Amino acid sequence: MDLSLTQDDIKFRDEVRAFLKDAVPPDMKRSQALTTGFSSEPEVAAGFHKSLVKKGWSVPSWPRQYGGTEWTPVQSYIFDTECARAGAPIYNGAGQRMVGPVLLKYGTDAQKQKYLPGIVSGDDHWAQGYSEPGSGSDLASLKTRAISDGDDYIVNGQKIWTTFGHKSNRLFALVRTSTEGKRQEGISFILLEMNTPGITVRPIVGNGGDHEFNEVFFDNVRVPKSGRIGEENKGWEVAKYLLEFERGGALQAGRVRAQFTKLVKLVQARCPDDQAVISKLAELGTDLDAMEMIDISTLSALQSGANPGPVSSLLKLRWSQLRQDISELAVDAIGADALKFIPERPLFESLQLPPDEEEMLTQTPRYLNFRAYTILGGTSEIQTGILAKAMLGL
Amino acid sequence: MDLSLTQDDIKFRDEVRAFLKDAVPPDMKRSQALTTGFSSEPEVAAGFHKSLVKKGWSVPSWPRQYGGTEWTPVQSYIFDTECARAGAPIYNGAGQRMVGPVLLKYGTDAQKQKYLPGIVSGDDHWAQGYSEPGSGSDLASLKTRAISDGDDYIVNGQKIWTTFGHKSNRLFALVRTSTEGKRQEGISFILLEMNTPGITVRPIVGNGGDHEFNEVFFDNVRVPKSGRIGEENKGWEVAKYLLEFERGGALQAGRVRAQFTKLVKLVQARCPDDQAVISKLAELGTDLDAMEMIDISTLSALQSGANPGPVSSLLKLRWSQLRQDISELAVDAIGADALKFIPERPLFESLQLPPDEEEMLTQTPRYLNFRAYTILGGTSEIQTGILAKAMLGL
Amino acid sequence: MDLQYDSAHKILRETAERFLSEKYDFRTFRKTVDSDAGYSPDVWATFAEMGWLAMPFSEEDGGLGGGAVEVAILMECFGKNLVVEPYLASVVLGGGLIATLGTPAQKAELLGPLVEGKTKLAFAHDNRAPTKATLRGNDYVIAGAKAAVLSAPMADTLLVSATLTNGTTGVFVVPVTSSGLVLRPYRSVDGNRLADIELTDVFVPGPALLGGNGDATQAIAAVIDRAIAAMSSDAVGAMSAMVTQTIEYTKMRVQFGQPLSKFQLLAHRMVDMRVAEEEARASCLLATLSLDGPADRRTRAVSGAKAKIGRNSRFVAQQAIQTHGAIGTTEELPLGAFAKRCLAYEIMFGSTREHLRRYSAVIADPALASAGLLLEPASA
Amino acid sequence: MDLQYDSAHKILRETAERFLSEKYDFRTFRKTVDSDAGYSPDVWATFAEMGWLAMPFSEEDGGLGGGAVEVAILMECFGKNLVVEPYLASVVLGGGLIATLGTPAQKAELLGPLVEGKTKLAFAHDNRAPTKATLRGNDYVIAGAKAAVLSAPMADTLLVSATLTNGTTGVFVVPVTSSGLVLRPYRSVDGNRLADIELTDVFVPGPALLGGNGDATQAIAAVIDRAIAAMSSDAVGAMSAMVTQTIEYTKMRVQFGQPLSKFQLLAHRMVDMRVAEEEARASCLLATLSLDGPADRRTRAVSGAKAKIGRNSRFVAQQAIQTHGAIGTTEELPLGAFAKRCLAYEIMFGSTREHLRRYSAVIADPALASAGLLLEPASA
Repeated sequence: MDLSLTQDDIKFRDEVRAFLKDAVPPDMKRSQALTTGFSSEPEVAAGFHKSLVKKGWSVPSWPRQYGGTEWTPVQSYIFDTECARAGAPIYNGAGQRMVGPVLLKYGTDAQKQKYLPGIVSGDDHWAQGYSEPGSGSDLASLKTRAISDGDDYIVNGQKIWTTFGHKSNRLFALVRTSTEGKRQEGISFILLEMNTPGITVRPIVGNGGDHEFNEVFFDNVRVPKSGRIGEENKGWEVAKYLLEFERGGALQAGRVRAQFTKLVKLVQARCPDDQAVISKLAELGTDLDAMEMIDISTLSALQSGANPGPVSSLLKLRWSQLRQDISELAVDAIGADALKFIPERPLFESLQLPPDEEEMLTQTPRYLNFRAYTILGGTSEIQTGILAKAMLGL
Repeated sequence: MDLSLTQDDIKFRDEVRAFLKDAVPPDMKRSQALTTGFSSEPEVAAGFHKSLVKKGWSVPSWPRQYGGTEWTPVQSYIFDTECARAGAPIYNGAGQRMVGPVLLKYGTDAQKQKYLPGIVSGDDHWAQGYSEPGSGSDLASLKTRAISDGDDYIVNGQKIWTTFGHKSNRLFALVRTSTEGKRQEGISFILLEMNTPGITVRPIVGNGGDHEFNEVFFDNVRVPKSGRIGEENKGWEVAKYLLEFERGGALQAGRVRAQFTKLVKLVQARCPDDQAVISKLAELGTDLDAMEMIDISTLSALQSGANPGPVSSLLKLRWSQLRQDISELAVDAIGADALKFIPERPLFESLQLPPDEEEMLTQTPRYLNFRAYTILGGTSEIQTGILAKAMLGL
Repeated sequence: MDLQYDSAHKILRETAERFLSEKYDFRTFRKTVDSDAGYSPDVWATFAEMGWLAMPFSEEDGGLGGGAVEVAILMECFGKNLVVEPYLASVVLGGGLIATLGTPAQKAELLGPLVEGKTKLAFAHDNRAPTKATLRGNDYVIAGAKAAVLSAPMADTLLVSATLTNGTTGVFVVPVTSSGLVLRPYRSVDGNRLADIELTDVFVPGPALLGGNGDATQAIAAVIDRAIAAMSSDAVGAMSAMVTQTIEYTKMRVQFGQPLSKFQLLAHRMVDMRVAEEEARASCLLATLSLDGPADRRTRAVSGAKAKIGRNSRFVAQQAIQTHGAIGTTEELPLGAFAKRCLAYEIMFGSTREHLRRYSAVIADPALASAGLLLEPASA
Repeated sequence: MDLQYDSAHKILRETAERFLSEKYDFRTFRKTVDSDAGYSPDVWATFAEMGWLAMPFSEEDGGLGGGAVEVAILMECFGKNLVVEPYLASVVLGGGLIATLGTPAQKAELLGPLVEGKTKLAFAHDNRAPTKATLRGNDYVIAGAKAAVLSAPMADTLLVSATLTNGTTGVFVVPVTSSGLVLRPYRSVDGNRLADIELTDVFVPGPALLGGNGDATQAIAAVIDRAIAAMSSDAVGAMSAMVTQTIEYTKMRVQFGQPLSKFQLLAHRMVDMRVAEEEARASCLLATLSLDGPADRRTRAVSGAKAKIGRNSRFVAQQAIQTHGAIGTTEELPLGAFAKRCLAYEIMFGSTREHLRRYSAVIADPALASAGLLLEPASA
């Protein structure tokens, strides 16, 4: 047993580093560093996506025939970690990480041909229509109705938490096509164009001042049945498959470590003698090390073809908590500077200050927004409930 | 609104202090300081009780005609606080605080005459027989059976957590006299002599090494019905009345502050530069101040005849937590000295060391034993459940 | 010892709660925060009419003779209703300094218009750069810089602390329109307005120095402690609102076929929140009742309250958000504004950590650590 | 990168678990703890037969050539089964020092009997008073005092660290029967035996100094880190037992008509406990795999593990007790012994706070803080 990368892994890492050096120029890095929400502004991410496309790395997790790279799990991990270290934009993964894998598994050939290329190229921006105001953790209670009308569905209802719904041209959604039987058995998975008549988008501003989420209203929206993925009323299976990607998805240690490293520097610059902060910082470091070891153990299991077990909920619990804890300690570390609040967004446009002053102004919004980490993508309570069954047999 | 005592209160306090100066001689104080369990050894407490009897203060909460003092709530609070400051023994209150009030409310004249004087004088030592191995938080599920046989009951079964059962001559117990109807409706409250044939006592040693608790087994134990308090099958009402005294009982800030003060001195002596400990100590100080203010608010309400509301569960939650937290920080403060463990009890007999070294040896046993504070007398989970109903209306 | 609110207290609380719940809803808060002024002149005028601006001043100074308890009652209501009017800066800090330090003439001149709602004050104290006042003829010349002056953007008059040539500290009455005075206003995370201030040779007449030439350091410390106690009541009000709104939300929100409030985990969490609120309230009352007592007791009570309420309010805010789920992380509900108000509370006038250190320093005296909270009679 | 246990590892674990669950139950533990010897000679002899005492030594030294992973597997089993045999003191610390520092002759002389179970070692390192060794003729004279020497009461031979006249540190082989050596044995909270030791002009021959005259400081630090890693595995074993026993208890214990495990609050708490255990296990594995790596990485991993496992094991112990209710606070169940074992873990070889400080010091280097846990290939 050992923690050493192979020479090939090192070669790959160096290739990624070389790529990122060009693909993440200083102003893009600044934009990303001044992003206080979860994803980068699409216009910032688009530039990065272009470089990925050029390099052939825009959909690495997909099979090679559809533009993927077929990296080993370790290579994917190295790529994610290096992106985080380099401060690369975090592009909304609804295309590559959510609807893409669903299309690859459940889509018809026609659907694959129609939708996959736009994801690879970055021309299409996808948004997710899962949650509804009354259906959060209890997703299967969703009510948005799709009534069959010849070759189309007529959709009425409402979705919420639609990330960048206001900057997307496509939407995948769960809709109710039947009210009979078990709640899970009347749900279908459909694809929509955001410019279809009857769709309206209302912004929801986060408590940190960022607009990423939206409500999407459907008023007699006509959607061709050709955009349905999988069979009618069998959307729940598709939805669960997608949630595996959303929930378990990425191993996050790289991103968390990048956030932690910034905090280490912040503490050294701002309160190097405050033992309470230093001590909490060290605790978070040990939390992170433990979490990264679980990441790497998972990776090792994947690499050797073993089953990593019900670890994705455990990792979600831990990384969401850690990202919050780090953002919280950052606010504590900067003291009175945490009071000042700039409501305008994006900050990389509204600010023109020395870099360290600009950084101060991101801490409070980030702390406030990051409260959502333990809620979105399956709340900590839901993850804990899953683990009670899977890990404890309760 | 103000926090000032009256001149009369100050006079009373000074009287208490003068009394305690004589009633708690140095070796008694040492014995108490080296007590790592919850109550003092009966032989230590007995000496203190004698002084109380002489002063007429052995059952202060009772009506004057039975030997009580009819102190105001503030006077009772002052008395308790001063006892804690003086390091007076904590005598097992099963007589004065539990069975006494029950007798006063539900006892016949004959029962009062028979049992009350022994409590006042301290000649009788009472133990409590409520919990059973299968009935902890869910007390009403108790199974110890009392079958009517003429003027007697024949009792079979088992009780647990009987504090100083091995040093008591009397026991009050809840027994099942009927298995029909609701579980609560077949319970009776009876008094037993511990030397009745068929009673055996098995010690239970706490994780800190102290023997205070016992299991008590009943094998065809014959108990006269004249020792039943209240009607047959109506013991649950009596039990609940008693639990009010056990659970809500005393305002604890005085005792907790005495414990806290020792910790302040310990930290100053042992790790005056350890910011992590100092900072936690200060947090505990603020916790204690808040709790003491709730105590005093409750006192103020009682004093003015107002209803203090469902505060006893809240106070139990907080003081039990605080006593644990203080004992925990004490272990942290003494570092490697917390490792050494003397299994012999009582420590005041087995130790002959300089006072500060003796004190070190109490910290770990106390930390270990004090885990029971959030369990005994109604677990924190039960108290929280009570508050969910009473305070939140859930 | 008496901790029972009397009927005058109860009437004050009911009046304030009724007025604010009718006139100061969440929409009013948001409109006011987003307005240029950052406060509502109409509401402020009503505060004057209600007598609230006169509350803490003695009757001879034109006030109502209320004490810390009355201010606490108002502040708790302000916290509960997200009031962003500059009461703390203008009445508690500004007015408090004048009432403490001012000569009869200064009190008459400055407190009258304050109480009538005609002028608003702000206290510029924390130095960004050393601030000095030098006597030049009959005038003082003040130079320096101040940080994060609460409600300065809507104040007419600043009270500026400065070091005099003899090394003592004085407080000067400085109109915001003074030449050489530059304000850089900005928003606080909770929607209040602050300003950083630069003073470049600002001339004020000799009588602008509050009181005589005595050192104002102790008076300033006492008034700041008074402000911290008042602000603590505000935070308790905000906590109370968050707890209540969370309970109500969980009773109404159904998931998996039952209201969230039926989930044991959430019920117990909400008890913990309510208990944290009750602790904060108790801690705050201790601070309020200790303002006129011995200095070490005052420090223990005020810094203790700031540290304890800082910690508990953070806990309550985070749990309230988590229990609400996604909607709790947005600006859609008042919850987010309460959470930000508590965050601002934690940061202003010394962080939780700083006050914990101040508390540590006073309880290092075992006599104080062992002393309970009940006091000897004042005459004893 | 490979974190998969291979089949030899799995066999070792299964063998150890089978043997201990058959031969070392709770009653054995209590009997052993209460015995005069404080360990079981029979069990120790079996450990020798199983090859466990030979595990970490190279084949040329008469060992099995196992590494830190093999020791970790054994220690986790020991923790899970409350083994109080002196493996850590004798094999990991004592044997480890000899294997690291000893000359071939010393290794041959000392490791053979150790591996065969004929002698037991203890490492006397923490000074109660400065401990010095002075060359007098061909002998060293050692004087000083040592604190809390683990398993010294059952050791035949002590390894005593002392400052040489040139200021460097050496480790001396000192038979417990040496004249001038006084042991004051006592019990640790977890039932282990310790001794404070006084050395009054203890004479040992020149070859009793392990190795040559090189400074042993680095080697001692490395061996102590190795012991901390091993002890961390023990703690993880104890945590694992507590979590499992709590889950089993709540499935069996019925209150208010249903098993405790059905109460959402307790189910979620037990998930938190299991997660804390998994974190501890991960942290421990990091320490185990970092023992032969670069020094700053080793420090980060070992002190990080000590701090993290100290914190998590306390959480698990406290929650396990609370969830068991009153019976959990007694000596009736193994639970109490596990909780005390974890408490002893926290205290020995530097407290959680001390290791947190050591961890802080190394991550103050941003290069290390930002470095992930995966390493460059050894040859790179």
